[in-house]
Amino acid sequence: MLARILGYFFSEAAVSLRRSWKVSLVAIVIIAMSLFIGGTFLLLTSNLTRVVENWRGDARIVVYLTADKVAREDSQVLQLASEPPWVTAVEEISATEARSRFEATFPSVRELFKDWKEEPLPPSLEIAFEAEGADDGQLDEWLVSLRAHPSVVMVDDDRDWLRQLEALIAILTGLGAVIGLVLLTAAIFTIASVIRLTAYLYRDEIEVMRLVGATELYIRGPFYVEGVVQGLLGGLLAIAALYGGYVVLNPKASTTFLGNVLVDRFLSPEALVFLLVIGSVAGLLGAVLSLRREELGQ
Amino acid sequence: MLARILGYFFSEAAVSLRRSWKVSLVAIVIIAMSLFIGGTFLLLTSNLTRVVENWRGDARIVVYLTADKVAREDSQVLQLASEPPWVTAVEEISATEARSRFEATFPSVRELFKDWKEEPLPPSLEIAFEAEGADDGQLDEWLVSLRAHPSVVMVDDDRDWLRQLEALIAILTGLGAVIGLVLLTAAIFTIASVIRLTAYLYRDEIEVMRLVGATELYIRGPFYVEGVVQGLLGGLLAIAALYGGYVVLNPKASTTFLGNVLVDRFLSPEALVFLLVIGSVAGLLGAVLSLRREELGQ
Amino acid sequence: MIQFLHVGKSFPGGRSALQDVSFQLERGEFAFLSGASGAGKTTLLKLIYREIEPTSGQILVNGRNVASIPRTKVPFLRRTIGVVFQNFRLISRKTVLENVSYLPRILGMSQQERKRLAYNTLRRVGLAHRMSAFPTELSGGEQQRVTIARALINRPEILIADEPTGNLDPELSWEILRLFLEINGKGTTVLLATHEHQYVRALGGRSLVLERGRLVVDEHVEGHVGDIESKPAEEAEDPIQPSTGDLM
Amino acid sequence: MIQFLHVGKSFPGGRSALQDVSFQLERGEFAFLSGASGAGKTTLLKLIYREIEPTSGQILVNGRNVASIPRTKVPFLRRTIGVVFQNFRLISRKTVLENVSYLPRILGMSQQERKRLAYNTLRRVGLAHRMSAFPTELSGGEQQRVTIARALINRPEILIADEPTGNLDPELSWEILRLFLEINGKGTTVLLATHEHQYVRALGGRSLVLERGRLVVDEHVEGHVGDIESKPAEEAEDPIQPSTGDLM
Ligand SMILES: Nc1ncnc2c1ncn2[C@@H]1O[C@H](COP(=O)(O)OP(=O)(O)OP(=O)(O)O)[C@@H](O)[C@H]1O
Ligand SMILES: Nc1ncnc2c1ncn2[C@@H]1O[C@H](COP(=O)(O)OP(=O)(O)OP(=O)(O)O)[C@@H](O)[C@H]1O
Ligand SMILES: [Mg+2]
Ligand SMILES: [Mg+2]
Repeated sequence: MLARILGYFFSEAAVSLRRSWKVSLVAIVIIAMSLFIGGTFLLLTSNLTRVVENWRGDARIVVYLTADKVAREDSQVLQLASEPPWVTAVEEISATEARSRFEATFPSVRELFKDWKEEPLPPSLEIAFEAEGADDGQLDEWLVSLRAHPSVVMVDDDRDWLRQLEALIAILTGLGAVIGLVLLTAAIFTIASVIRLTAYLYRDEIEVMRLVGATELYIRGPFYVEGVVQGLLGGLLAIAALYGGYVVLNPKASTTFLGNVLVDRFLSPEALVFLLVIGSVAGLLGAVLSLRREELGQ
Repeated sequence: MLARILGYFFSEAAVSLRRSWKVSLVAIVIIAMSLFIGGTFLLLTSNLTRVVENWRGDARIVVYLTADKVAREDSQVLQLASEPPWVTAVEEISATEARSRFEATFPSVRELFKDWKEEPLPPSLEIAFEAEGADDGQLDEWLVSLRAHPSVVMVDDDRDWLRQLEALIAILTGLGAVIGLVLLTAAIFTIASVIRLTAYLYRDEIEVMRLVGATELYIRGPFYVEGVVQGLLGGLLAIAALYGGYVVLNPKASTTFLGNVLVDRFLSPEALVFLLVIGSVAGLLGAVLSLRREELGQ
Repeated sequence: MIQFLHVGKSFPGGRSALQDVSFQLERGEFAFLSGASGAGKTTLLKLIYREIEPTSGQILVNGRNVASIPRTKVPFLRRTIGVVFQNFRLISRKTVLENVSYLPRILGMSQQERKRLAYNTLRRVGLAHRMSAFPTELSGGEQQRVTIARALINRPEILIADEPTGNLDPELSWEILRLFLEINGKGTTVLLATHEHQYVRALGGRSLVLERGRLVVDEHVEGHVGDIESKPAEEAEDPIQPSTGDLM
Repeated sequence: MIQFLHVGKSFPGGRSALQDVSFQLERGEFAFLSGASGAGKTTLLKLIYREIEPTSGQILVNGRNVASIPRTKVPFLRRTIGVVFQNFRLISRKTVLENVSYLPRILGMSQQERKRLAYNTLRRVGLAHRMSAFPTELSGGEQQRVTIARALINRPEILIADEPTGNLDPELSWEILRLFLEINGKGTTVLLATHEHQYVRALGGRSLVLERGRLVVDEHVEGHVGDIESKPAEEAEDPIQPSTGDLM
């Protein structure tokens, strides 16, 4: 019984798609366009999020040591620094290394240090840690004990910067979500509009079916299936277009930092499935919305 | 004669818009959505471009001086620095000022300088210039003469950085143009699709007009006017939505650097007119495209 | 059984199309509904299969109050009623075969069965050779006959025919009427709206006449059955144009 | 003047609707075109105002070869021909008034003139009181009369009427025929496709009969004008239902 009805829906939808392929094509292309725009954002934000995640992993606490520290004291500091379970790595940076790093970062001022006899920068320890592992209280306590150590000049806590970065990510994610949602709503609305126009186009046909004794199930089923199929085809088209765009842009983009950040990797399989699902759901939703108002009787 | 025909077009279009307002609304909202998306990009890129332009204006050449320079020599350098016509301003930065600036920029390392007796940074001259005023040859020559001066330690030329920034702007502008063009094409296609569906919806009507003896001018005119009016209304709706979004987002965005950069100012009147024109042209184009294939006879 | 009890129908604009119409048709009756253009014939018929609802009065079809049937059950009422619409109402994106066999299809009949049934029904109206044509490729009279075939295919309990011969030549018209009589003979109640007074005179049966929305005549007319038998033979040898060969 | 020279028409599917049709109608003639359903009447008429083009042969209308008229000039041909379409073809988004006065409007007639003209024409078909209704709010016969009014409003040189009384009661039908006769009397060539043999017998005139796409009869029939005059009086006092008051 169910198989028969589904068979009916699919064959009716297939016949309709074939006989009115021009109208269907319009619907499919509009769905594809909506999903293409949405997918572009998905591509950009997913790459951006990935980059930001990397930055987050790079966050460090830097402990500057007095230049005249003795080895024993140093290893004491080292132990203090490595103690907490959330610390994942501690790297020792000598004064020489600190200077060469600084010079590498700011090549334009390297000449400033040329004539100095003593090293301009102190040696330091860079501590990598898992931000999730520690609560703020424990971390602060530990920082205080580090700062109190006599051979420590200063502790530079990346967390301030990290917090700002996290706020930025939150804003970006929020903005992305808002833009994505707006675009998705726009896409669904567009699709619904097109399907509503299509249903309007076939309103006489629908009315005849009703008058001849078809139940709503039989009238709407094929339109729903048609909506889903159009959505799926639209999704596939959008993915093809996105991939095309990615292949064309990627080699050019990778020559610049920003481009590299934005279009480094293509969408994950999950994201692709997500696009297809969104397309189908939008197609279905469009069909449901557009047929909702088609009430009995006129 | 022309007035009569135009009057006919407008009154027919008005009647049609009124009697089929549901279908028209769908078309208008789709146009509005396309323009809204396009407008959002316009808003973001115009703000971004403005910020980048400001940065470009801030580009400086920094001349680091020896710490033990005498006043006479200094004024000699000062004169050499101010000489070329493209130099717009020369600011003297004393060693103390340089340090306080550095500390303000990198507050986390301020403790490093605490115990130093001599100033860690040399005094300098910051030279603002018009990049357009000088050709590269003249500028390079001048830089060489500055570097040769005995009391100059080093000359830091922002132009390297500026060139990179300009490349970045070019990429961004290109990207914006490409995305904008894609979106605009998408919008026009969407609009054309909707108008084609609408024309398809009214194909019987159009055929009757033909059979009764109407020339193409009389048949198409009202549809063209309808397309333009729908495009205009869609444009107005998009501007309203953009302004609404701007008003809502602006106070929130201004608390973050990025937000501030992106939604600082609303679109210029020219940009608004541009959106309206695009809307009308798209509406007209949609009507033209959709009626193009409606050939005589069937 | 169709029963109208003081039925009135006014359209939104305030136009009254029917006023205080009461009559009763028994199961298996053959009735003519006549009246001038705009008298309310189509309106009356639409009320029976609930395309529209009355503004006053009650309508009973097979003992059920049509107005009180829940919306989701209306299709089941309609499946028992075959309707020949005045304006045909064919689905232009479906072929003749698909149009005619639409109801059998959703009732679950197999494709082969459906095709056989549609072929037989279309043959009765002389259109078996046009099964794969689309309605727009048919002449006016051919479209009308497709509509008739669609109304008959499911052997409805009630047949409602609104001006079913308006686009047919007299020979074909008589043939269609003979078809209706035959179906009526098998138990189907027939209600036929028509302008052709001659049909009533020839066939006889119940005659309902509307005048500006009021039922002014409700009588039984004696038919001259000879007319039906002689009429077509008089003017054409083979009333139904033979199919031009290309079947199925 | 309408002239067909060995005209043939086959449709894309390969169906031949007309074969080797030749005849000539003089200016001011009144001709009947009859034939069974599907004989090719509508196809023949469509060729005259170039809704379709012939696959062979030549068609001359007022001395011009219809097939060779450039596309942009076709509207001007059509403006001289009033057509009553078999399937009405009213614009459903326009009111009766707008439908009827569409051509006068694009010809630049003032609104007042148009309204007066439309009112007078609609009055002739008994529909002056429904001027602001939309086609979907009209009965079948009312829609048909709107179509007739639209064909007549511009005093065409040629009137083509395809089954114009299929949805009208006999009284109204005779009234419409009388209208056509009157217009014919003022010089309009009339070509009327119909199934009603009685019209030909009563009115007389040129009679063309099609059979499966071939012209099998082309003769002049003597009319019994008494029939026309007596027919309506016999059966109805006032053939055209009076308008119910609410004019304009
Ligand atoms: N939807 C509607 N809105 C307003 N008036 C309507 C509507 N439908 C029908 N009418 C009016 O109701 C009256 C009766 O219409 P109906 O279609 O029942 O006539 P009819 O007897 O079938 O006429 P015909 O023989 O011409 O088909 C007509 O005057 C018509 O104009
Ligand atoms: N577009 C088309 N494609 C294919 N065949 C067609 C097309 N239009 C008409 N025909 C066929 O051509 C033949 C003549 O059609 P036409 O409409 O001229 O008949 P008619 O004489 O007007 O009949 P009726 O009295 O039923 O209106 C019919 O068999 C019809 O099926
Ligand atoms: Mg009717
Ligand atoms: Mg015909």
